[in-house]
Amino acid sequence: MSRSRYSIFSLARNAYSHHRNWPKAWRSPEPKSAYDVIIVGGGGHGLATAYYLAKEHGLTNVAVLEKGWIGGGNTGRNTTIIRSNYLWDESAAIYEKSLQLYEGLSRELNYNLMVSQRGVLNLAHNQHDLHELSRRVSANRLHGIDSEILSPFQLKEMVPILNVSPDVRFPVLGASLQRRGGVARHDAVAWGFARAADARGVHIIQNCEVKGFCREEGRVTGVETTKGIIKSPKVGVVVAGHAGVVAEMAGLRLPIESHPLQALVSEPLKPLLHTVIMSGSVHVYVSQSDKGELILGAGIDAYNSYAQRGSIRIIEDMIAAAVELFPVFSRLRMMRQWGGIVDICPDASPIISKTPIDGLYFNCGWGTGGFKATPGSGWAFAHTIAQDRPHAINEAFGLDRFITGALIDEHGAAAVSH
Amino acid sequence: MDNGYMRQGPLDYIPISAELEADQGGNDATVVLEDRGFRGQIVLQGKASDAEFFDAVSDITGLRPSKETNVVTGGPGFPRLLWLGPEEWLLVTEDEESGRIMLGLTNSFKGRHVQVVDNSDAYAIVGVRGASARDILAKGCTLDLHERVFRSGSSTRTLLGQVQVILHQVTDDPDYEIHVHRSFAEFLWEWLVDAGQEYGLKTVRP
Amino acid sequence: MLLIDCPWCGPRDECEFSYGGEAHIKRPENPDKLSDAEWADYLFMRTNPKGRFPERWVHTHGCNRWFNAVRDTVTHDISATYGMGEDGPEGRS
Amino acid sequence: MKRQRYRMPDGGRIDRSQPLHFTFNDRSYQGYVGDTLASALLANGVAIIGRSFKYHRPRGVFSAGAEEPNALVQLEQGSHTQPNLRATQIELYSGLKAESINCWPSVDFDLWSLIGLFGRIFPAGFYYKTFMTPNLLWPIYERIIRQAAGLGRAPSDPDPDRYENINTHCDILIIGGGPSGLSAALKAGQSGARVILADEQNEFGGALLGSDDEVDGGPALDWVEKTVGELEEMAEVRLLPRTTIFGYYNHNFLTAVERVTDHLGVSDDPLPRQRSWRIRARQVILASGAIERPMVFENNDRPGVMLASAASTYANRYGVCFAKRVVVFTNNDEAYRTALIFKKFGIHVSLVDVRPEFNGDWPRKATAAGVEIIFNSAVTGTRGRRKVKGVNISAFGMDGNLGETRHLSCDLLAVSGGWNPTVHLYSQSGGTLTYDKQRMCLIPEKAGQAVNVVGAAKGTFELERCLKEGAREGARVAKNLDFVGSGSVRSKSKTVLENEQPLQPKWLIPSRKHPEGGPSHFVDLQTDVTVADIALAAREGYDSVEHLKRYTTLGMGTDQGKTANINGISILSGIRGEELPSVGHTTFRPPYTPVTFGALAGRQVGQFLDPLRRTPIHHWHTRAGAVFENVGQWKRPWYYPVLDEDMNDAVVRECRSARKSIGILDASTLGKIEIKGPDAADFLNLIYVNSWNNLEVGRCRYGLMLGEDGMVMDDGVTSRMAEDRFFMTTTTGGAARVYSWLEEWLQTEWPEMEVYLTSVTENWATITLVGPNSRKLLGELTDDINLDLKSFPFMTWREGKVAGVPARVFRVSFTGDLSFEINIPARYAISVWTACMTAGEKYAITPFGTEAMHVLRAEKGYIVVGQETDGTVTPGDLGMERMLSKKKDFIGRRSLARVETLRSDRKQLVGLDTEDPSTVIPIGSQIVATTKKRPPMDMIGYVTSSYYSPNLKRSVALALVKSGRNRHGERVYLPMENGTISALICNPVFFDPEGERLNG
Ligand SMILES: Cc1cc2nc3c(=O)[nH]c(=O)nc-3n(C[C@H](O)[C@H](O)[C@H](O)COP(=O)(O)OP(=O)(O)OC[C@H]3O[C@@H](n4cnc5c(N)ncnc54)[C@H](O)[C@@H]3O)c2cc1C
Ligand SMILES: NC(=O)c1ccc[n+]([C@@H]2O[C@H](COP(=O)([O-])OP(=O)(O)OC[C@H]3O[C@@H](n4cnc5c(N)ncnc54)[C@H](O)[C@@H]3O)[C@@H](O)[C@H]2O)c1
Ligand SMILES: Cc1cc2nc3c(=O)[nH]c(=O)nc-3n(C[C@H](O)[C@H](O)[C@H](O)COP(=O)(O)O)c2cc1C
Ligand SMILES: [Zn+2]
Repeated sequence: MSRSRYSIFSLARNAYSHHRNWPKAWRSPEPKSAYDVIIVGGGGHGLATAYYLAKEHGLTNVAVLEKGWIGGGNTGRNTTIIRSNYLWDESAAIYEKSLQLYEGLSRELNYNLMVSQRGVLNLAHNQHDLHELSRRVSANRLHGIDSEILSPFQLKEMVPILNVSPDVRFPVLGASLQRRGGVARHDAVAWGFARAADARGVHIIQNCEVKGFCREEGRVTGVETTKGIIKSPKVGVVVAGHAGVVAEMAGLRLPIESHPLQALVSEPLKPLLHTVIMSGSVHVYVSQSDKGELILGAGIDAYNSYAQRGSIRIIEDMIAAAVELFPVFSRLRMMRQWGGIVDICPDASPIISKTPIDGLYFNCGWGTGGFKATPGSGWAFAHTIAQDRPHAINEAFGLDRFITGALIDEHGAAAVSH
Repeated sequence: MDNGYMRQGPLDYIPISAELEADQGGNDATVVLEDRGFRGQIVLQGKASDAEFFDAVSDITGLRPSKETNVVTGGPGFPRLLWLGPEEWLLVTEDEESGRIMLGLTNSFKGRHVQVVDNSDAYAIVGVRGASARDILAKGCTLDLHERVFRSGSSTRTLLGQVQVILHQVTDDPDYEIHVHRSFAEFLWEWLVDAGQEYGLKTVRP
Repeated sequence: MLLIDCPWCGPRDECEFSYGGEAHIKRPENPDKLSDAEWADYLFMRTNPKGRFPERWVHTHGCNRWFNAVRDTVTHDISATYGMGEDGPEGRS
Repeated sequence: MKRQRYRMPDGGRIDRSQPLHFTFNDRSYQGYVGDTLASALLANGVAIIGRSFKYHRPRGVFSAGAEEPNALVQLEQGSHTQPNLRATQIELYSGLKAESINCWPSVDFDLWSLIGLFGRIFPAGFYYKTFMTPNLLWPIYERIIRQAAGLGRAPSDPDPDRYENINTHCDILIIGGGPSGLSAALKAGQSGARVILADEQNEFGGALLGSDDEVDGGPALDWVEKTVGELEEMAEVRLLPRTTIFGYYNHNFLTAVERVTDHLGVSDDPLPRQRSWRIRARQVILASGAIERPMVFENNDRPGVMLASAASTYANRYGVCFAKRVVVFTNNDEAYRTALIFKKFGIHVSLVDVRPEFNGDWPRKATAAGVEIIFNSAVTGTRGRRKVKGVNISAFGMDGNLGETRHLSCDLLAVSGGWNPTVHLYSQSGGTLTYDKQRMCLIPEKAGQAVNVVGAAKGTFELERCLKEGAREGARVAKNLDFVGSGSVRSKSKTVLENEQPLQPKWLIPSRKHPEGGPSHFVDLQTDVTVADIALAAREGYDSVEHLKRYTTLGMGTDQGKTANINGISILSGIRGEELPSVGHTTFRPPYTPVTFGALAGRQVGQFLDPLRRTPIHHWHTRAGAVFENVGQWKRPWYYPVLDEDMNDAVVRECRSARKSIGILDASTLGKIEIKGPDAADFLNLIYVNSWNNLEVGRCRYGLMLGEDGMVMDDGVTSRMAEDRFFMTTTTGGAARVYSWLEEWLQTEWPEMEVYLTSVTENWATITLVGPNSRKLLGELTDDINLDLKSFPFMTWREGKVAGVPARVFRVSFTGDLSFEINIPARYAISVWTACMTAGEKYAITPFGTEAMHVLRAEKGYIVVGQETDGTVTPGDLGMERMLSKKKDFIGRRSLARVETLRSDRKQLVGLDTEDPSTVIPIGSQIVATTKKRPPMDMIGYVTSSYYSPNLKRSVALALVKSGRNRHGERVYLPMENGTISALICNPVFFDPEGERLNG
């Protein structure tokens, strides 16, 4: 089908026709009765999976089923930080793959994802933090991932509004920096993948909730949805916070608990923070969006929840932490706060895996930090579904690791959630 | 050997500056902060169903542990017995009394499943009294301190200024005593001084 | 901020409590007899329901007691709290 | 200074006897006490206050309250500056300074407005469609986009103000002090219930403040005054003016921010600037009123276009009338009031009503007053770029077609599209909304929490019914909480009007050029979202309300679309051809209006950010000049520099003394737990990997604790005090965790076990004496503990007096040297410490800090949980598998039998012997077996501990290395930024491997 390519020229051309001729970014077809692959969940990961199924594996008879509107889950409510400086080999590999994909993705998808490699800083406030930083930086470098350590002095140069005074409750002793890290526009990631997948023939079906699975002789043959039964020999489930709910439909139990993770934005301001800063010990992270709001996040609420809201205490604490690090924030104002439902695994690492049920695949457990993994996760999941076996890059992220004990403990990397 | 002269209270080192600053409230202070010094503080644990335990405690201390939540037996004088949990009480005595009582309790519980631990040095005791005491506490405590709910003779563990404390309302004035772990005592004291600033807080040294 | 009704102390603010996750998960009597998969089920697998959820809390900054609560994970309504070892409104699911 | 050209000679709630001077954009003006910045600017004829977000169009005051989308300013300068404040909510004070934002070089002449000229190329979401190639240029585009975006500026200096927060509880919280809220408060208050009444405005009265209504036969504001007076008298009623309830959370927890001194301007008041309230309410009565809905027509954003109720408010409340000719444009009756008010002030008023002509009290009154009424017509556009000069009017019938255009000149266009109940908090609380077809607005449907809605917030717009509803609900809610009181009779307001006509659901007025609405039909004035943008979004498939919002940014401004969202979704529903309810609405989220970070942080800043813990010996260390390090919440002495020593020198000296003669360490931070009960030993058997039954009273044992996943969680020495009593020590960092862990198992899993626990960490100070002379020194301080090797062997403990103080002394060692851990009640800590120092002078006793402690223990290969372990390390990995009891179950045991934990190539603890003995490997460095020119390289492990050992005169390092125990003697490499370190894998015990020094 013909799609108009996006560019400054097409914008100018369309300006003449008062933008009346822009086509749909993606169609909204009625579901067919059967597909080769069904992806449950129209978040970034699900849409990326569909895109790579089509692009890398030639599977275009694919539907993405989304219970609400695409990108409305965690993809639409995350703090948009991307980076790949994870500790363990397995994680570094997949997050780095993802970051590399991000680097060329706007052009590939012909959709500006506003990938902004403005650098990501992790602050250290005590000796233990410093040791952990240097452990991670050392591992990253040997992995070929850019990573460096900054002194408080260098930090002050880079981020003048950061309080690096030694006379504070938790002085900043140093930081690690991944220059290739940064942010990307969250909504654009979902929309860009949707548009590109749609262009390759994928059906994106919104307001279609999966309510159950069709099974024959132990294997999955389709899904029951609010739009009726849709058949498919392969079903990939990518529903983040709802992983447990959908797993239960298939009679599976997962090592996952769903928690609220909150974030907030300030009113829009002229540029004042040009990089991303996280502090695990003082417990906040912050960046400024291209639109001008400061975007803040921190840790999960302790209890399980599917409510997309949490307790104000978390918000107060993260703001207190932010004001401590950036005293000039004190007179700024919170404009909006919200929550998402994050799928937490015991080892803070994801699951991209086949399941004990043939034809059923799960991709979940990204918890507080899967936005950065969106392209990589979709890429690997597409491989897993298409080939019916994991790619080397996600082999370690199987469900069996909870049985064997081969956990990939990234609590350190995920301590402040992002 | 009398060690009295060698004792160091957890609040002995409060910087003078905080005192002066707080003193500006002068005489019309609506709230007063006090270091209530050393006390015997003995943790008692025993089964609610263990009648002999209750009898023994009341024999030795003259007080029967309350089975009712958050209720203090005794007080405003000493000893007092604060309910901490369904199987846990804090016996607060005059400092000089604690050794004797401790010994009495330990002896009478020999062979019983009861725990008696002298934790006298684990807590500093800070007094907050005066008209604004309630408002000051409310700045850092989520309890409902309204007199309809928390009154003299109420006590509970709770959080105050991010620190776990045992809060006891001693009299209606109101007069509160805060048992705070020794290591947090200076922090909490400074926090209270700060919170009391707008009420002209006055610090009193014993 | 949740208001949690401690079975001993009555309603108190969430900040006084610590969360203990799913309730009524019994430690296996004889771990040695379990397969790795069964052990993993005890260790890691969780029901994680959307809706009514029996869970555990401890009143850390209060009476220091553990107890169970049935809370709706969507509305956050707490329909019951009850002591450890007691049966909840829906038995020991 | 200009005089207040548009101020009427009398009337309003301003105090003309108290003039105030202020500056706006560097020009001086005058206003009065009681003014807002907006009313004062209007009184002075300032029309352009700001520039719009995207196209930089001139914008003026649009409303008179919290819903203001346009009139945003930068208030004050320097460290007091605050961006993005609404001029409509800033109370005027003397000396106030404000500036326009988002314009350059000035608000009147803004070069950024050139963007407007290219506006056509930049429809909603344009940035997603361009700037993609070449990759390299994007950062430059991005910089320009960022500069153009954003509104005000952040301060460049720290905030000089103070903020407080406070918790409170009440029976009934009433939100909004208009007629509904006040009458509810009165009834609730009379019942004796604990009531809080909060209103964001500086005074109570709500809509009455800007109207000319009557209550009980007199001016409504007299009634307000009387009611507030009565409420003030009630002991259990707390009135909170200037307090916005901004969030409605779970279990009726609401948050509010009170502007305590903002209205006093920049001052040194000891009071906080703002106070945030955390309110736990048993019941809430929501009386938050309603927000007027604007109309959407071409160029509806010009300065001089204003909500009708706002226009009345400026006239009635602030005595400001800044127009010579007014056009009122409406689809409902309510705006006739506005027309009448202006008429009363003798101003020429035309009223354009989209409804067909009808006979009723309102048109009759208006006509009688001389208002020209133009029925069946609509304003289709405005004239005048910088300020409205006139309007175009066309007949606009039921068919939706426009008739002939005529022109009316005016300098104020007051628009009214009906009212939207302020349901933000209701929705936040989990309540659902429903579309009221009669009143054409979203009203509360089903409550999610204990909230009751009254008055305009519920869609009850008539004053009489507001009063009634408020009183009724106030009494009912109180009664349900068992409060019944007696009080005055209900107040009444007579407003019986005949033939009132319902609102006509027309809000979008086409223009001839744009029959469906176009790029100058503004829906969201703040984010510059137009009807054309909405149409484009829908056309491209972003046609769910949520996609629409995110693609166009509709409702995403600082006003969160208070005047925009409903129009936006109704336009979308038109495009989709669906009813409004099926289109739905976006989520209402806190805060209701923006809240200062400072207020949310409260006093949890600076030294109060996080509690700080001091050991009982802290002040001795301070006086000794110790440098402290943060260990969790503790301050621990890190090292004690003497004279001009740096850290290195100090640590070298401290380490040497400890091995040569005697060192002294404050170890009070160790966790300590008393464990008692007949089942105590069995309990420890489950908690620790090793066995405890056979430990004799008087002896100590090192224990290792695992999580149920088999990973090392904590360690420490536990001693048997009696048959049924143990004294456990934990790591500093693990103290609280371990205590809770033990309680958890006891209470949840093994309640039948008879064991009691008490944490005694804080009761005991711990002083550790280390070194060959420690026995001698201790001998001088005690006469009732026999210290000789036989009677007090390693791993035993004794009770006695040290320096005259009752003590428990433990012969344990974390350094490999002879060592005593003296525990004394905390009150004696400094005196015992001082006694040690004094008696130890002849041995050159040396206090040492945590750094030296680390060096000493690393020399011995002793692990630190949290440094050698990270939650992924098993006892086997640490070489401690021999400790694992085979005779019993213990927590974590089963996990050690899994495939992964049984592997022989796990990372195991080893020592590293650097090729150059003076090289100290940075902790954390990764290890490879073979180096390559460039990454990736295979990492086989990493360095957990690494120090220079002054005693061995070489570096020592501990590491976890794959199959490390089988690799002793192998060479490994540590690629660093500047070269590679080479080392041999060796035994982790560097110092005194035979353990000969333990006994001195
Ligand atoms: C506040 C917050 C901040 C975060 N910050 C960051 C960050 O800075 N960096 C980072 O890397 N990550 C971050 N994350 C994590 C990140 O957002 C997620 O890991 C990631 O977006 C997950 O993407 P997803 O596509 O798997 O899930 P989602 O985007 O949640 O998509 C899952 C979709 O499945 C749909 N669905 C669910 N059940 C069904 C069903 N039965 N039938 C059909 N559809 C269904 C849902 O409606 C949803 O749209 C953050 C998360 C939150 C909440
Ligand atoms: N005839 C009509 O069409 C019409 C329409 C709307 C209103 N009205 C008039 O408006 C009045 C309605 O009375 P009412 O008492 O219901 O509302 P109100 O508008 O008089 O009072 C509401 C009050 O709540 C405050 N408020 C709103 N949100 C708040 C928050 N989050 N925190 C703190 N304060 C908040 C507002 O500042 C306001 O003072 C009546 O006089 C009525 O006649 C008439
Ligand atoms: C990166 C990012 C930036 C955001 N910026 C804004 C903003 O400028 N204005 C706004 O109103 N909301 C903003 N939001 C919040 C959204 O409005 C919304 O709250 C969030 O996507 C969650 O959806 P929900 O509130 O509809 O549940 C932002 C969200 C994200 C993830
Ligand atoms: Zn309790």
